[in-house]
This record gives sequence, structure tokens and C-alpha cells, in this order.
Amino acid sequence: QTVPDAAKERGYLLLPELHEMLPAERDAMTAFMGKVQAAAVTSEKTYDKPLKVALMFPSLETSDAWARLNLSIRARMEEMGVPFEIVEYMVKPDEHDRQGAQVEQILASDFDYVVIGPTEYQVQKSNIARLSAEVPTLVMNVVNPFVDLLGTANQPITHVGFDHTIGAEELCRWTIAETGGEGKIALLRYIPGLIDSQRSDHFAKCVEDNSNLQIVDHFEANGDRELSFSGANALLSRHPDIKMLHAASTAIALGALAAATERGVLDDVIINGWGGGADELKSIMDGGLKVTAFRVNDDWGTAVAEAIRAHAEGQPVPVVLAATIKALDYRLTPEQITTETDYAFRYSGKLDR
Amino acid sequence: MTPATDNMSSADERRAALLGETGWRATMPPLLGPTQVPLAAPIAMLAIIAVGMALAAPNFFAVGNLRAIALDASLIMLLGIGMTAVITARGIDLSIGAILTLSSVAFAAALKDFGLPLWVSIFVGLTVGALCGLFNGLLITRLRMPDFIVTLSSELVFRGLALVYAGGGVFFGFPEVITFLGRGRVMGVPMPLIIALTLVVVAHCIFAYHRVGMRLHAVGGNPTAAKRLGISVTGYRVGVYVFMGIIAAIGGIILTGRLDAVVASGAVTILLNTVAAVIVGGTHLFGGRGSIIGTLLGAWLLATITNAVVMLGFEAFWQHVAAGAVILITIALYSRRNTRAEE
Amino acid sequence: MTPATDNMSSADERRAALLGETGWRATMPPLLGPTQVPLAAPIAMLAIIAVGMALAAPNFFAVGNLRAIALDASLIMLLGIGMTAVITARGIDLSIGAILTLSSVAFAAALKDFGLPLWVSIFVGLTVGALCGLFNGLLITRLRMPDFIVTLSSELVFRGLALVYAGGGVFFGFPEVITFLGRGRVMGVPMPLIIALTLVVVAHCIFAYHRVGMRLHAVGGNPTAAKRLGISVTGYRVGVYVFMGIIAAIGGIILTGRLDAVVASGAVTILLNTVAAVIVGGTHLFGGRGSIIGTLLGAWLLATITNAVVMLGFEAFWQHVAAGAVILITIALYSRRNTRAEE
Amino acid sequence: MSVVLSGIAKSYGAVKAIEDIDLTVEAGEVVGVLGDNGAGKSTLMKILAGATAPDAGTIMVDGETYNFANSSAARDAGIAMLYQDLALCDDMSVVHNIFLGREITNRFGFLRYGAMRKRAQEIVNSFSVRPFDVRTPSGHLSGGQRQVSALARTTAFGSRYIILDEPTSALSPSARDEVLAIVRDLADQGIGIIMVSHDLGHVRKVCDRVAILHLGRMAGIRNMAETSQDEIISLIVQGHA
Amino acid sequence: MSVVLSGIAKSYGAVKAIEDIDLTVEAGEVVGVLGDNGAGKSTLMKILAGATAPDAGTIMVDGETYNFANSSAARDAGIAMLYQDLALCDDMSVVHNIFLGREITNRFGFLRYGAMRKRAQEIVNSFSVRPFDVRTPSGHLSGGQRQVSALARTTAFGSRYIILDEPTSALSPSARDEVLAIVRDLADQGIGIIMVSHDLGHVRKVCDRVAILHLGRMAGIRNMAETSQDEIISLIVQGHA
Ligand SMILES: Nc1ncnc2c1ncn2[C@@H]1O[C@H](COP(=O)(O)OP(=O)(O)OP(=O)(O)O)[C@@H](O)[C@H]1O
Ligand SMILES: Nc1ncnc2c1ncn2[C@@H]1O[C@H](COP(=O)(O)OP(=O)(O)OP(=O)(O)O)[C@@H](O)[C@H]1O
Ligand SMILES: [Mg+2]
Ligand SMILES: [Mg+2]
Repeated sequence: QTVPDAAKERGYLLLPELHEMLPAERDAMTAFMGKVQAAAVTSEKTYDKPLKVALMFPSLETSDAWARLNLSIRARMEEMGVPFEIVEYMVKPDEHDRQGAQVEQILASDFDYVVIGPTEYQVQKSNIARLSAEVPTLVMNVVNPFVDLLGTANQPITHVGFDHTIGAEELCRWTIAETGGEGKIALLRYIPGLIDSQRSDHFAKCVEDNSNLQIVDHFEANGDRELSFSGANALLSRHPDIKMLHAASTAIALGALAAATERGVLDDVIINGWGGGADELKSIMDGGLKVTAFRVNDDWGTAVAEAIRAHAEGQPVPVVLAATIKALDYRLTPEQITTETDYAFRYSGKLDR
Repeated sequence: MTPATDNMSSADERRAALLGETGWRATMPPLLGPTQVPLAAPIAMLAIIAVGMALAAPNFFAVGNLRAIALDASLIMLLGIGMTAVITARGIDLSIGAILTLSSVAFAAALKDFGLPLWVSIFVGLTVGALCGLFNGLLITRLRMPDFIVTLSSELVFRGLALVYAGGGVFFGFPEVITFLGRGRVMGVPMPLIIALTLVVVAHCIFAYHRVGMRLHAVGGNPTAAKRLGISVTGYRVGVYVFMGIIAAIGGIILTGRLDAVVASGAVTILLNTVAAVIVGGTHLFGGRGSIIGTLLGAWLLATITNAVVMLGFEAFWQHVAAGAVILITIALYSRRNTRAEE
Repeated sequence: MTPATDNMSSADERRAALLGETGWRATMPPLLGPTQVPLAAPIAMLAIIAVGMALAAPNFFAVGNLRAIALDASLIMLLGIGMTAVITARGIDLSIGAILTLSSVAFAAALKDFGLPLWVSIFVGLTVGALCGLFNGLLITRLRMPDFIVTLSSELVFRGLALVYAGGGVFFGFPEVITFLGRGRVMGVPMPLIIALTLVVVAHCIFAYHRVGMRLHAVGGNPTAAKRLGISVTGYRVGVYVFMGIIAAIGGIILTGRLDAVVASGAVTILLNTVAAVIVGGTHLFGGRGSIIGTLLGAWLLATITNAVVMLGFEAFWQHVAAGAVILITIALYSRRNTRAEE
Repeated sequence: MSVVLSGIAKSYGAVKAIEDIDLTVEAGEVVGVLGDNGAGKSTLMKILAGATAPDAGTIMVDGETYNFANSSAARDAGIAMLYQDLALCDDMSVVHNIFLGREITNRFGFLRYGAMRKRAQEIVNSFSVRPFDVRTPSGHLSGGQRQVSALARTTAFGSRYIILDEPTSALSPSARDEVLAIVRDLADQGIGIIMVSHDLGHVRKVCDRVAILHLGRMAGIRNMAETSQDEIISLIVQGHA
Repeated sequence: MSVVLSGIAKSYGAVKAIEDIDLTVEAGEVVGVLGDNGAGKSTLMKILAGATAPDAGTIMVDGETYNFANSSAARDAGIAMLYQDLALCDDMSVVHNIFLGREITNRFGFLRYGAMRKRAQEIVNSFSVRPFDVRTPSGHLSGGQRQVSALARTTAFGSRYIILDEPTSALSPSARDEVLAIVRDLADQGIGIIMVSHDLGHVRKVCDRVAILHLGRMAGIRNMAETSQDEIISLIVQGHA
């Protein structure tokens, strides 16, 4: 198999590139996700002791997705009858080094599995590799295997998450259709790094390549609500004729939405959500946000649980497990949305009020 | 007239002159209160920015944009009132973001999870804010721990508690009263600005012309002296933290109204903006000298900067650099003045 | 013997006694340097945690876990050396995260984008760190701006510059020398710990037993006095910021080695940990009293806490709460002692 | 009407600052407290003013026993003190400093600044040869001007007992004489005064009695009229006559 | 060998602290500087010690004209000063305070603590009736002990001119006499001394000449032997005899 040059340069593979390279992987993933989407099957295996799992979060503060992940992993494990014990590790998004120390700590204990949400993918590469060599390791929230780890002892058993580039493309497609491909867009960016690049830059490139839409401004919102509010306001002042403010996270969307609402320009400006938490969906129904890149959230946690179980029971696990992400917009009826959320939040339930 | 009598009488004349002054100049307390605070720097900076923006980005003066700045400024200003009191009393509160968050979560939980009436829920929110402040204040005074480190740690504690309760979840859909407080307008003026300015006026009167304000300055300026003069230094120090807690809770409710949502994360940058606004406004970082009016100006300046760097089309990352530079320049102006006065 | 001579001779005897003392007790400088710093609190807390963990989570003492703590502690300790100097000189540097980041970006850029040799690149990184410190120091001393606000703003400026150059991108794949510094071991001991401890010993000797350390304490304790005695207060104050800048740059290189990567977005929270470690270690927040040994203990304590709350199985959100609480308790112990000694 | 100290003791760590001190001050008399540097004078005064808690001993004011928790308790009992370090807030004006803790306000607590300024200027005028504007921040004053401000504060509010810790040490000769006259005047109005001083001349001028501390103990109490300079000096230096 | 001040002036904002001051101090003589509170004595002394820059005027030391940028420049020119506020670091021990800026070190700059302690204790012993341990942090000392420490520092390093701003104001009578004896002694060793004081008795005891400031101007300079107490007082109070 030949690794595309672009991927070599980048250091990691995009999901389509991986599936191009290894078509079997695509089928394996589809099959596995089928299992994830179906009801739990009780385990036959008798475990002599609970599986000890380390769950490494890169901060739980940025949206409810991580909290839902946590809940759905636990719930699915229970449903499957796999005994487990979870130890949570948390760092702030900028504490790259502390996550390194946590890896050290995990390597010193006797975990059966490690699920790591890297603070920044490339930065934690060496830690992921070290973990993988000693403990079965799942990488979450990134679906882009490192080229040079593929097929080595340092490769994690799987990557579980959402493909943010697919989310960006879904939003891009929707935006072009909605706007007719004409107009100005400004970006409110997330914390600088891979996730922001996959969400913001990918979206920007996609709309500019495929339409006459123009990206006219960026604001460095750092994923912060209040900052997004100020930034969105300033962008709206600078570009009174703007068509869309692209928000790269839920918190940013909330801030931008508040700015547009307060100015009374909600009908003139498109603001998107990113992630599709219940708050974003409610806002869509209320006529606030127009669209969101909706993550079928509990598939993510379920996939983590299923992958652990499969590995523990000696079955193969695909290199990447990407859960569905799709654009949901204001045209949907409340019933349709409820259908989506009933499924997507089947384990994590009602976190919002 | 011999030189002797000349000299004696000149001292006597001086006595009489010093004493004899009447009229409003002699009976009016100094405008800014018991201590002198230089306000020229933030005013100058605001003027410079205003002129600059008028030339470079006329949209800056659009009503909508001014209102946007006002909204930003009003939150900073509001929190700045509390922070000015804390810093003047020789303290600092680094936990305001977490207090704001925890009290909004408490408010939202009371309203939504426990179904309490709106006014009761607001009371719950304010009480939680006050209790957080009390916690800080008691640790600082009773156990004599440094403010800096107490509030640094209690930020972790309060935010942790907010997250424990709310999880990653979001509360949304609040009554109209609340959203009106956060984003409503009265005759075109945003509600948060009305609230903040009202509090600024009240706070300034107390700060500058009331016994409480005067004693507060003394508590920060020379705690030993204040204590010897029978002022309850401990009481004042605890008091400012409780006051700060309540103010942060009010800020939390306004923010809830603005976003029509409560999240347990967030409200991080607000701390830096608030402290920067207070210091830019001339309040002395080591206590004893402070000005609410200065904080008003400082808040306006900080809100303007964030807006202006975007309006001027700075690229994303240069926005940071520009904002930092403007703060530095303002304080530099101020510090020069200050130095000249003190030498 | 009359009472008179008794009394006189008792004063004389006292003189003789005070003077006559010889042996090492009289000639050894006080262990912790020119000022007294209480270390019992962090030591007690470390002991309590060690005993508690031995009972609750025996894995805590696994070599790997201790190494994890050591890795965490060594970075805090390293930065803490610089911060102890800054705080002892009555300053504070809130921009260390940004200096660390900017200097690592400079180092990485020199190495990877400009293809300079490794040693030259390291020199570039250290120089950038020193220049950042110089920038802070000059603003603070020449323009007499408050440290707090200067470094708060320069944090924005430095981080902005790092982001302008690097964007959200990551530099990776560094030479082995660098990764060895960050994650290598010598006889099982992690390199960062060796580097940090070496610097601690050197810094302590200078801080406590050298003319420079003594004068540094004076600059922080009573700047007016120090100036009158011919000590270059400005020089020392600029000096500590430059020193802090260089230390931050060293930290940046070690971090680069540990992660084998450089990002412009990191190292924000490291500031809080560093300041907390310094204060937990007994250094006086308002200058004049400091201890490198205290900082060593403080760093160790902070790293241990973060480790222990996980080992004890606290849920993620409670980890915040627990960490905050332990810092508070430690400082409370320390402050009690301190108060008793001062009353 | 008197203040009675009995059995007062106070240690700082290993240092016994004062031990077993008995002292009585009647209303209307001036008692000088003398002693070598470090003899414990300031410590004793701080205890009487409620600024420091004694390790042992009792304080009786006008027949009632007190256990001052802080200096405002002492002030409420009628005892005011001028501290050796003056205790001024340097950023605040002399007006504010003088009235701090006893502000003139309207009934809502708002300051009546004009009244305070006028009164403060009157008091300061009455002390000083070169009068200064009471609106000046006290940080801008000369050493003696600072002492005048602090003294003004101590004497302004009609306490029944006043403690002065070296009230004249930074004053010019003429200002000194004025201060000493004021002290005598206050005593004649029935106020009991304790004055710590190192200047025997001043003590001789205004004091009715002197108490001499030596190494933290009471070396002797003498009526001014019945003692000599030599006796006092030998009490100060040797602890006995 | 002399210090010559001529035409010195200094204002603080609108306040003319001193104006047009001429003064000469010869090696080996003690010149007293007298004046009312706020007359400008401390300001003049700070200018001579390099702590404050004058607005006008020149300073000549031993024939060379100086323009002191800071107090270490003045110290290098041979002028040391004891400040009215003592300038001690309260957290540091007396040893450290005395040697601050002139530490005894080995050739790598490391402190020779034992030697410093011994020397510091000797100096302090030589001043004080109730000697104290020089390892004590100066924040724990009594007012007089603090003054002894500061004085010890000023006299310890052999400057050719020493300025003392009220060196005796907080000292007990016996300590005062010792200090005055030391002052006289230093002068006899050829050191020029300027002593600010409010105590005419002390000035009379040790000074060869007195300079009297009045409202910031030089009211007169007199030889001690040729003037009277009355003349001095009227110069202080009225600015002329
Ligand atoms: N930093 C300053 N800022 C403003 N005015 C000052 C400052 N320092 C001194 N002054 C003023 O200058 C004048 C002279 O003060 P200076 O301290 O020299 O007097 P002095 O003769 O030493 O008095 P004293 O005997 O009371 O110590 C006073 O009127 C004082 O208020
Ligand atoms: N806070 C303190 N901590 C430790 N020791 C102290 C403290 N305050 C005073 N002392 C010690 O107590 C003793 C008495 O001090 P005090 O200040 O009462 O003396 P004093 O008689 O007022 O002397 P002076 O005439 O020099 O002012 C001294 O030996 C001093 O060192
Ligand atoms: Mg005393
Ligand atoms: Mg003076």
C-alpha cells in the first residue's frame, strides 16, 4: 500500500486517505459501527476481574460532548455485562506536559486499557506511541492515524471519534446551498491547533474552493463565550453586510448568537453550531442558530466500549472508528430533531435543562 | 514693620488663610475621594483611540457598535466595582470567574431543577456568590493566608463544584425578565449598562464620600493604623470579598440573560479584563488608593480595545499583540504621571 | 557582689557571650539565607500525603509513579527558581507561559525553518527568553509600571507573537539531544529532574549564601534602603526578569524534548502551578523573604497533589476541588505558623 | 479615677520584653515612663492601649477591670495612644488621617468634609510654628509635620487617658515646647497622661511622677519633686539608685 | 578637605522645600543643622547624600565638583548618611543590614558570615547599654535598637563625611551620650560630620558650628563658641536674631 505524499508530509492520514489505502478498513469500520448502532449484546466471556480503564480527558470544560462520552462508555459497558473500573485523568487543554506526566503515571500502574483524548494530537504523539507499546490504547476525538506508527508496535488499537473535516464539509455544503454561494463569511476560531484547523480552515477552504463565498475576517475567540460575544460584535460592526459567522464550537456559537440577537440581526446572519449538543438543537428550533454539525454523540462512547470489549475478547478492531456527523438545520421539525436526539443521546440522556 | 513681626505675621496669615477658606472649594470633599488617583492616562488613551478610529474605521461610531462596546464594558465595569473595593483594601480576588459561574449554576439549578420561583432563585444565586466571597474572606483574615493564593485555589474549588453539579451540561431557556436584564434596552440603552452605571454611581458615592469608603482606603493603606484606630480591619476585608461575591453573582445573572444559557465552563478571560481595567483606571495594586471612576474608564478602554483591533482589521493573532500593547501604553502614561507626582 | 556590679557585669557578660560564640554555629550562615522562611507546612503536608497514600494506594510508591511525579515537579521547580527570585525582589511575572512558548517557537523555528545548528538554535531560544524578560524588566523599572499589569499584558504580546509565527501548527521531530533532555534518564533518574535539582542547588547557594542573593532580598524587602546603600535596585529588578526569561526558555527546551513537539497554544496553567509552588514554599508574596528550598518542596507538593487525587480515584471534576483544597490547607498550616512567629 | 496596671508581663518568644509591672496613673497627672532602649516601654504602652495582649496581669480603668481585645476596646474605655511609628495612612490627607475612625458625618454616614477640614486645620494651627495645609497627603509631610498630625489625632477626641510614646522626639524646640504645654494643659483639664520619653529635660518640665523600666522590670517610681536627675539616670542605667 | 554646598535649591511641586543654600563642612568638624519642622533639613541632607537631585546648585567634595546621580555616587565620594527613617530591611538580621552593600565575602562573592557577625556584634556592643544579638531580624528590635543598628552601619565603613539626620532622637539618655561621644570621636579622627538635630543640648555638646534653616533658607551660620541659646532659638523661630 502506498501512503499519499500529502499524508506523509502532514504526518497523519485523513480518513478518506486511509480508506483509499486500505479498502478493507472501510468495510470493517462500517460493520463495526453497525454493531455500535445496534442494541448491546451481552458478553459470553467470563472476566475474572474488572477491566481497569484509564480515561484521559483533555479538559471537560469545553462542551458537553466529553461528559456524554463518559456516560455512554459506562452505560454500554454495563449493558454488555463487561465488568470495568474507570479512573479519570483530566488536564486543561493547554497542559500538554501534565498529560505527559499522567502517561508516566499510567504506565506505572496496571491498567488494562487506556483511552486518551490528546491535548493536541501531534504534541502527544510520542506519548501515544509509548502507551500503545505497553497497554492497549484507544485515541479518542481524532480519527487520523499517524503514518509512521501504522503497523508498528506503537500503533494504538484504534482511533475513535468524529471526523471534524467531514463535519466541516457538511457545513460547507449546507452553507453553499443556503447562500447560493455568494457573500462574506467571518470565522470565529477555536483554540489554535488540529481541531480548529479541521473545523475552521477546512470549512474555509471548502467554501472558497466550491463557491464565490469569501472569508473576509478571522477572530481569535479561543473557544471562550465572552470573547466570542465581543468578537462577533466587532465583526458585525466591521462587516455590516456579512452573510455568516462561522463558529468553531458550542461556546463560540453561544457568544456569537447572543451578539446577533442583541443587535437584532439574527435574520440577516447565519450562525452555525458545532457539535450539536442539546443546547444548539434547542436554539435551532427557537430560530437562533441556523444549522449545526451534529455529532451522533453516544455512538462515540459506545464505539469506545465496543472496541474495548472486542479487543478483550480477541476480536479484530478497525484502525479507525468514526461516528456519524451531519448537518441538521432549521428546516427540520421538532419531531425530526427529537428522533435524532433520542438516538444520539440514548445513553447520556438529558444533560441539559 | 520689622522683619520679625513680618515673619511672625506671615505664619499667622498663613494660618488664617488655611483656615479661612470657605465656599464649596473648601467644603466639597475631593472629587475622587480620600486619595488622589490619576485619571489622565485612560482618558487620553480613550481620546486617542476615538480619534484614530474616527479616521480609520467610521463604522466604529455606528450606534450598534457603540452599544456592543457598552455591553462589554458594562460587565467589566460591574465586576470592576467589586474588584476596585477588593484591591483598595489591599486584596485581590482571582476567583471571580468561578464565583460567577458557580452562582449562575446555582441560580439556574434553583430555577430549573428545583422549580423555585424566579425571585427566590435569584436570591439563591446571590447567596451562593456571597458565600463564596465569605469563604475567601474568612480564609484570608482568620487564617491570615495570602489573598493571591487563597483565591487562586478557591477558583479551582468553586469551578470544580460548578462542574460537578452541572456536568458538561447546559441550562437554557430563561424567563424574559432575565434575558431583558442581559440584553434588553430602555430607550435604546442596554440594560446591563444601566445596571452597571447605577451601581457605579452608588459605589462611587460610598467609596469617595462615605465613612465606609474612607475607612476602606485606610484598611488598604495602613492596616495597622486602621486597626489601632478601632476600625475593624477584619470586618472590612471580609466585607469586600463578600461584596465581590455578590457583584460576581449579579454579573452571572446578567451574563445568563445575555446568552440565555448557563455553562459551567467559561468566564475565564473576564478576570484578566477586570483586573486590567481596575489597574488601568489608576487604582493602586497594593492597596490604599482606588477609584471607581477610574475603573469605569478602564473598563471602557478595555472593551474598546477588543473591538478596535478587529475593526482595524488586525489579523487574528495580532489582535492579542495589539491589545497587550495598548494596555501597556496606557499604564505607561499613567505611571510616568504618577512617578512625577511622587518624586 | 552588689546588685550594681551584678547588673553591669551581666550586661558585659552578655556582650561577651554574644561576641564570644565560635564554632560552626556562629560562622555558618543561616541555612535558608538572610531571611527566615517557614518550611514546616509543606514538609508536614508532604508527609501526611505520603502516609495517606501508602495506606490508600500502594501503587503510589511504584517507581514509575514517583518518576511521573518527579517529571511534573521538575518543570514547576525549574520555573519556580526564576519565580522565587522575581517574587523575592518584590515582583511577579505572569508572562512565563508565553515566554516559554515564544522561546520554544523561536528555538524550533531556528532549527527547522532556518536550518541553524542545534547549539545555535538553543542559543536563539535562550536569547529570546532573555529578551522577553528584558522587555518586562525595562518597562517595570524604567517606566515604573506595576509588574502585575506589565506581565499580564506582555503575556498577550508574547503569546500573540508566537501564534503569529506558528499559527495552530506543531513543530515536531527534534534531535535526540533534545528528547534526551526532556525524557532521558541517567541511572533511572529523569533528566529534567537532574537539571532542575542541579539548578536548585546552584540557585540556593547564590540565593542564600552569596552577595547577590543577599542584595536581592534587600531589593525586595526595602528598595529605598537598598538604593541608598548603593545597590542597583533597577539592575537587580531587571536582572530577575531576565533570569526568569532564561529559565522559562530552558523550561521550554525541556518541554520540547519531553513532548518532542512545540505548539504556540500551550503552557498557560503552568503559571498558576509555579506561583502556587513558590508561595506554598513560604516565599513572601510581597517580597524580601524567599527560599529556593521552599520552592523545591512546594513544587514537589503540587505535583504530588495532582497525582494523588487521580490515584485516589477522584472523579474528573472533583479533581479540581481536591487540588484546590490541598493547596489551601497547606498554606493555612504555613500561615498559622507564620502568624505565631510574628505576633 | 485612675488607670491601674498590675502584674503585667509579655514575652516575644524567648525574649521577656516586660515582667511583673505595676503602675498607676491618676486622672490629671502626667506620668513619665523612662528606660533604656529595649527596656520594654513601648511594649507596656501597647498593652495598655489594647494593641498587644499581655501574657499576664490586669488592667483597671476607673475601677473596672478590662481585658482589651483590641485598641478600639481601649479607646472605648477612654484610653488613646500616640504610637512611636505614628500610624498614618500616607496616601490620605491629614484631614482624613485625623478623623479616621471618628469621622464627622451626616446621619447617613456621608462625610461632612468641610467641617472636618476646618476642625483639622484649627488643631494643626494650634500646634505648629509653620502651619501646613491639612489637605496635603501625609506622605508629603516632613518628619515633624507627621508627628504633629498624629498628635493632633490623639488629643482631638477627649479621651480620659492619653498615652504618648515619644511625642516630641522629631519636633523642633519650639514645637516641643508647644506640645509640652499642651500636655500640661490636658492634664490640668483632668486627663491622665503617660508619656514615654528619652529626654529628662522634658520629663522634668511636665511630669508629676516618673516610672523607670530596666530590663523589662519596674526599677522604681518617683515623685518628680522628690528625685534628682542623678537618681533617675542611675535607675535607667543600673536598675537601682 | 571639605564639602562645599552652594546655591542648592529644591522644590516639590509648588512647595519650595529649600532655596539658595550655601554651606561648608570641613574635615574634622561637626556642623549642626537646626531648624523648625519642615524647614528643609532632611531635604538638604538627602541632596548632599545623593538620594535626591537638587533643582539648582553645586556640591564640591575635597575640591572636586560632583553631580550625584544616586547615593552610591555620594558614598564613593566619601559621604555616608544615617536617614531619619533608618532604612533597615526588617526581615533581615542586623548582621545583614549592617553589611548590606559592603558585604565581607570570599573572592567568589560568597558571604563570610562568621566574620560579618563578629564584626557587627563588636560594633553594636560598643554602642549599647543593653546589647542585643545581631542575628535578630531588625523587625524585632525596639526603636532605639533599630537606631543603633542603623548608626552602626553608617559609621562602620570609614567615610570621610558623615551625615546624621536626628541620630539621637530615639535613644535613651545613656545611649545618647555614647552616640555623641562617638560623633566627637569620629570628628577627632578627621571625619567631617553634619548632624541634624532638634536638641540644642546635644548640638551644644558636640558641634563646632551650627547652621540654621528657616522656611527653606539659610537663616544663619554661627560658631558654637560665639553664639547663645537665645540667638539660636530666635534664628529657628523667626529666621533672624
Ligand atoms: N516627597 C515630598 N513631596 C512633597 N513635599 C515634600 C516631600 N518631602 C518633603 N516635602 C516638603 O518639603 C518641606 C521640607 O521638608 P523636610 O523633610 O526637608 O523638612 P525637615 O526640616 O527635615 O523637617 P523635620 O524636622 O520635621 O524632619 C516640607 O514642607 C515638606 O512638606
Ligand atoms: N514584635 C516583636 N517580636 C520580638 N521581639 C520584640 C518585638 N517587639 C519588641 N520586641 C523586643 O522586646 C523588647 C522591648 O521592646 P520595646 O519596643 O518595648 O522597647 P522600648 O523600651 O520601647 O525601647 P525604645 O526606647 O528603644 O523604643 C526588646 O528587646 C525588643 O527587641
Ligand atoms: Mg519604644
Ligand atoms: Mg527631617
